[in-house]
Amino acid sequence: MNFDLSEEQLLLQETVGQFVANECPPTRLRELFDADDGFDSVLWKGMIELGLGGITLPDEFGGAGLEMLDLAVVSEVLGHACAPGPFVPHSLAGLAIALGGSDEQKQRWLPRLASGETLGTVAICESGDRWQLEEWALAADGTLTGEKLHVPFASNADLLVVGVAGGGLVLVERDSTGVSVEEIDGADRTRRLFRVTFDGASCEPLPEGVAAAPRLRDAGLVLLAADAFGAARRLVDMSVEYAQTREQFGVTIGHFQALKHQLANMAVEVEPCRGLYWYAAHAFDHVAEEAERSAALAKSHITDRAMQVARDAVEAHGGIGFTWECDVQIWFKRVMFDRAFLGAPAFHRERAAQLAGW
Amino acid sequence: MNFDLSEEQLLLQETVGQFVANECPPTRLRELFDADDGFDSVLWKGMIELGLGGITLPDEFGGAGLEMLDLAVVSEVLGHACAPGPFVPHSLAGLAIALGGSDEQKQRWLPRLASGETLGTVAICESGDRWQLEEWALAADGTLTGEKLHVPFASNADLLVVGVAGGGLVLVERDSTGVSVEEIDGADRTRRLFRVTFDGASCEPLPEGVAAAPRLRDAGLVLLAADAFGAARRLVDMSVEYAQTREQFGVTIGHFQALKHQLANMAVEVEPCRGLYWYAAHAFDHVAEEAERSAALAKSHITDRAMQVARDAVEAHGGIGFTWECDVQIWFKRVMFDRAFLGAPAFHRERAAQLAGW
Amino acid sequence: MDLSYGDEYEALRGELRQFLTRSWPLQGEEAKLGFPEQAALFRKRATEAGYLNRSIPKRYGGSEQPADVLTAQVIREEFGRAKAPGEARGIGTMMLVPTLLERGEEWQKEKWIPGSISGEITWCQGYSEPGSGSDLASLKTRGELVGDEWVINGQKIWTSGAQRADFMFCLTRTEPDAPKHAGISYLLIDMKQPGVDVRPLKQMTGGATFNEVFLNDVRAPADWIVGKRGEGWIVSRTTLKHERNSIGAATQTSVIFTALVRLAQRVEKNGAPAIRDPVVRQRLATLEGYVRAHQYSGYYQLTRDSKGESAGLIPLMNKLIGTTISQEAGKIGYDLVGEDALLAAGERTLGLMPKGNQGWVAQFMSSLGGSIAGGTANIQRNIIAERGLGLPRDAAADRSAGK
Amino acid sequence: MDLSYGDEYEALRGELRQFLTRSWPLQGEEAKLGFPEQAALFRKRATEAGYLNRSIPKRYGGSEQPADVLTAQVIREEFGRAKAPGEARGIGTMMLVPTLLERGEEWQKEKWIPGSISGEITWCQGYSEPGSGSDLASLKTRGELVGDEWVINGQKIWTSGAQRADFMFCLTRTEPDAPKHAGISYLLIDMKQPGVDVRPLKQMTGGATFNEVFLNDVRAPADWIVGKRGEGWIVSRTTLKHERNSIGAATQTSVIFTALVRLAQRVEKNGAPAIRDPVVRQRLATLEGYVRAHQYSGYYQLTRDSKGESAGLIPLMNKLIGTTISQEAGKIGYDLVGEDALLAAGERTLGLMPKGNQGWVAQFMSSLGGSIAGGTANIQRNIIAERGLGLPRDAAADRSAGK
Repeated sequence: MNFDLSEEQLLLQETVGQFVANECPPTRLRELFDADDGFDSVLWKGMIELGLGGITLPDEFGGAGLEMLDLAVVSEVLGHACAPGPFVPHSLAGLAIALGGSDEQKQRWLPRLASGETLGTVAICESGDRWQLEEWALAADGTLTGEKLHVPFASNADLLVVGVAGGGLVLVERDSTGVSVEEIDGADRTRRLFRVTFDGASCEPLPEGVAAAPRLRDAGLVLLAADAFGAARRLVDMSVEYAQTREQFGVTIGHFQALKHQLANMAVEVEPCRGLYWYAAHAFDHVAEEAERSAALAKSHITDRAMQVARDAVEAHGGIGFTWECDVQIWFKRVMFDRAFLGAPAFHRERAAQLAGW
Repeated sequence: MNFDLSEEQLLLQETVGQFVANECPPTRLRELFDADDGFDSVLWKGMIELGLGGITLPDEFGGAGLEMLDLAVVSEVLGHACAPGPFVPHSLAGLAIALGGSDEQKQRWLPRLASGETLGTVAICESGDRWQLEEWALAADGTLTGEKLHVPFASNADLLVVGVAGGGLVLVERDSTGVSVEEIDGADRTRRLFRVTFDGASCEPLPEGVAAAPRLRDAGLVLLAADAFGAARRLVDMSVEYAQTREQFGVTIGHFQALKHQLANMAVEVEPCRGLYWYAAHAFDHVAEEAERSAALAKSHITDRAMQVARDAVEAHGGIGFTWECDVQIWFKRVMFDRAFLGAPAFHRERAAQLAGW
Repeated sequence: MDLSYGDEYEALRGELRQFLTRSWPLQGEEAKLGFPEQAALFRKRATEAGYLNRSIPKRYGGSEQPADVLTAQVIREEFGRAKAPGEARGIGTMMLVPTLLERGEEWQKEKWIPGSISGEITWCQGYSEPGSGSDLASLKTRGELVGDEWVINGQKIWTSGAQRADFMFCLTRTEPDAPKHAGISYLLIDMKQPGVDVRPLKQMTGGATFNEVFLNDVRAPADWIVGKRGEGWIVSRTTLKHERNSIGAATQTSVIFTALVRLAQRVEKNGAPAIRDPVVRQRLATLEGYVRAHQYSGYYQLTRDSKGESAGLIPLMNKLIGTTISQEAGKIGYDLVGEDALLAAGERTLGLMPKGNQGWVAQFMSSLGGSIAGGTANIQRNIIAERGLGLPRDAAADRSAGK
Repeated sequence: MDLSYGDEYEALRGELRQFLTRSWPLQGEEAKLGFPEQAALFRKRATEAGYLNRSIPKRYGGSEQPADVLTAQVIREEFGRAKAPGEARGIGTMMLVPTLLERGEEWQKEKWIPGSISGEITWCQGYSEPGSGSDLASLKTRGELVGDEWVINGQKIWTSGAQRADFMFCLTRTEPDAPKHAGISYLLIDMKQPGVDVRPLKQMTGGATFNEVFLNDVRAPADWIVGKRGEGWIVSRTTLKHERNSIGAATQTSVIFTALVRLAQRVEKNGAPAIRDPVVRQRLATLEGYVRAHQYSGYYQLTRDSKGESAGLIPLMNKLIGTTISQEAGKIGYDLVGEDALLAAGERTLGLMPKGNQGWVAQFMSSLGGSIAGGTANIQRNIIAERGLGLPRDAAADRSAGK
């Protein structure tokens, strides 16, 4: 029985955590949050240099050949720091090609994705909250015509993995003819979203895309859950710290029992969630029959808990918590993204019910 | 604009409240709760003498000719005192005959019900949580054969108003051949429940029973909501009183902010509910198009709030709250009855949604 | 129980309708004026007719009518129906005018009340400071009497409308050596002077309802003080028996609920209107229980007020109940907007209906403000527990004698 | 991450299965004995084999094995699978034996430990009193040394198993003039003597798990004291590093959840299994998130314990989480039983699965006990806030130095 991270995983978390703490402290984060262009190429390059571009990609293609759990523990750290950037969509794009691409596609793209030469992202949402492979209606008949919503960092990406009708995946190079992108007014400005319009754009199917798409979904669910867990932990810590420093009535407000209990309740909601995403990530690689359902439960439970904790954190900060200048709002919106992207908690709970045969 | 009780209604509440406080103080209540036979004929006689047997029955038949709101405010007082007895089912039986009976039936039964000579009750639940007139399957073909569940005080009652297939109502005299009763192990021992088995029992239809049955249901929903509101108010008061007297760490526990806030939250859940049952009772007589939906909302909201407050009251009393000897459990079970009888909150919420055309 | 207002009030309603038909909107040349001018003209006439500013003596520009909450409610209803301008809103009429009426010098009343109720003079409130929220009496803004002027230095926060305001009523520490609550004076400050620096405070929704106001050597004449030196805390706590709109909050929650139902009818879930979804129906009906309970509590309070009787715990609870409903509506609405839950908050001015899906994102966030603004939810609970239920005061609250 | 136990432990599992196949159930003549005798016989053999009472020295009847949480877990699993008796349960082995091991005199250990772990001697705990719950140190039961005997008078409450118990370990105020926490001694009392009056305390479910114990001039030899006079508070707080079952609570919540799913599959709603109802499905899946999080937290704690490392906040939270899950399961179950929600609570012994619909009524009630028994939910939250999050102590808690 070893339900814990390995030394290597803890080291990975520490390394990445240290890196983002140095390279993207709250002051820098705030600049990026408020900036017109939210993509920090220096920060992303740093992450790539740490090897975050290809954690789960096979060694032979320049990846680290690690597992979903390794990827997810990094996602937690990035959520904890609210680090801006395309880590999740880039990782998913690589995974999609690794799982669904031809040898030739792998050889062409994976080394570039791992090295950061190519920035990848995923285009998997269609209007009407249609994130699921069964719901994709964009037809790939040699070329693509139509649109995808909420594509992270599409304007910076080089390569798009696009979900198409029939549940398959195709590759589209962003600078090809017939591809245009337009920024969407997203809440989470650490992960900018775009509408991508295809007008006869050329695309290249992943031969095993239909098999890869559900894996792509499960991986996404796990990574978002991990990100939300990290963000929620940070929100608890921020609230506790505020209660320890803010004074009213001559004492720090952390003396007031009602607030203490609210903070304790927040911690109780968040702390036990760790294992949910760990297990879902573990199952992704090692327990095939539980992978899909564990991912659905982890995403729905953790992002829902994190959202409520984010609301509680605003209240715990009093008036200042409700302002743009308080960091809480940045993490709040991070959690909004994690909760809504790939479909809301209730949707995945219903999936979990179906998968259990209920 | 007069959204308040009249002087007469306040006086009625005070009179009844005083009467139950004198005749059924907690010591007596406890005796009755624990007794094998939970029907206190003296207490019931006293209520009858106060005129509670026929509040809404027409003057000409010995009733007080008052309205549903008058009946409901009494129900609140009885819930507040947790007064044992058949007030609700007896009132409903009278109402059913007044609304659905022939002149002859009214002349025969209403004066006796108003005077307490006859004790009435209602048999409206069938196995499978089937309380609704649309769900009744017991066929009345001149005689009755089958069973009804959860008939309050059936062993003491003289007259049963029974819901039958087709949504109509029939009268059955309890001592007629083919009627047998058996006590059910109910939680709320202030309102004893029985299984009534009919084996070719003779019955007499109410000619307007099909029209009366939905009114019977709405009246029942209002009276249970009122009872639960009274009980919930009492549970809040008991909890506050306990917090003001119980000492720990050298102070009354009411000094602890966490408990104070829990008590405040309980009060906030209960206090605004008053108007919900008032309005539903008012609508019963005066706003036909809102009567049904208001009753459904009042019952579902108030009994749900009251049940949670009852749970909170147990916790607010600490260990002692969990014991049989603490009065909280008696009110807790009163609320269980109010919440479950005639169908659970979620059921009536769905009805409210349908009635709104949602 | 009678949900109509009775003959007397229905007669008033008739009068009001006639008056309003005659008087609003303005006709002819007057209709060409700008809205503020039209509103001022109309308010003047409505006040002369005895319909507005009823608690204000005639000599200060009011109509000086006997207090009656039902009359006030009928007037509000009919003015609302006719979309006619009601009494000038804002912190000036809500707080400064009643305070002046009760505590002000005669010349102060004459100088400021008429313009405030006509809407020509606008005010902002200078109470909270960055370090003084729940514990307001710990405020640090200093006022020093130099010659015949107060010289004021400090920082105020959560100041709505500070850009537009002509004046600020400002709690200021003028007696630094006195005990906490006894060292504060209630000063009036001209906002249009050097040294007053208003900076909008952006909210998490992106909007900016509030401001920070920096006061650097700001001046006020020595007699621009309400009450005596050191009495500011008590002056600011003045509770006036004026006609209060006790069902306003409940009306607001009903409006939000109606908007939420429309949203559920508009958006789709699983290929059908979301309102057909069993989970959504349960959530809406559950919330409706709270909304109606709140609404009826408003009627009850109005009735009791009109009889001069107490509505018990209800007045202490209104804010907390309104906040709970508004937050739950925000959560349900947010869950209904599908992938638009990824979007930034849209227009959602406090007190108005959410507009479109991004309006519901804004409702999801801005409803949190209810737990914070004007006394946090925890302070509301303290008040309910202590004043309402009679539980003992907090040790910490004891330190703040004035609360 | 590896959810298996590794080769070493799988080898142990093999050994255990062989042992258990050989040893349980008993064969031949032994199989004719009563269950308690069979269990005692088996426990003795399992202890000799090194599988039970591993933290107890051999001279007191234990098997004196090196502490290892994973070994303990594998043993529990295999004994559970074989339905073989595990270590004697109860408050004696859980609390008294570890306390004696750390604080007792040699003769006390010899006298009481062997019988306690074999199950021949049973104990009850005399801590809480009617006036002393959260504030346990305010207890009033008096012990006076008269000659060579303690004479004890007072009343204890929430005493499980007092009818069956041979002895009570009892916190007693022996130094009335000493400060609150310093006036208490840890005495051992023979329950089978005049003056001990055990009265069952009926719970709201109708069952009686607890008792009140009245002590009237009850006697104990002068040396039936653990620790010195006045050290009772500290003795009772002795925390021993023995093998703790850190995943027991999570296993229990999983069991209840499984039972709840079965209930939802068994009962009907709108003419179909209730588990097909969208609202029920959402509630179950939401609860499952909590259940799994709790379960994985148990694995995590077990792993950390086995490495001698801390699992952070998790150990402080287990009880509160378990209670929340158990209460929510009770509410969902109660909503599923339809009209049986009117019925009295049925059989629902704490720690066992609810039986039938009335079992779920019992679960609905008895789950409330979790917020109360062994430290209220509010005290749990205090502990999490103070020890876990590092927030300041309550003024009130400060008065109770020992808590």
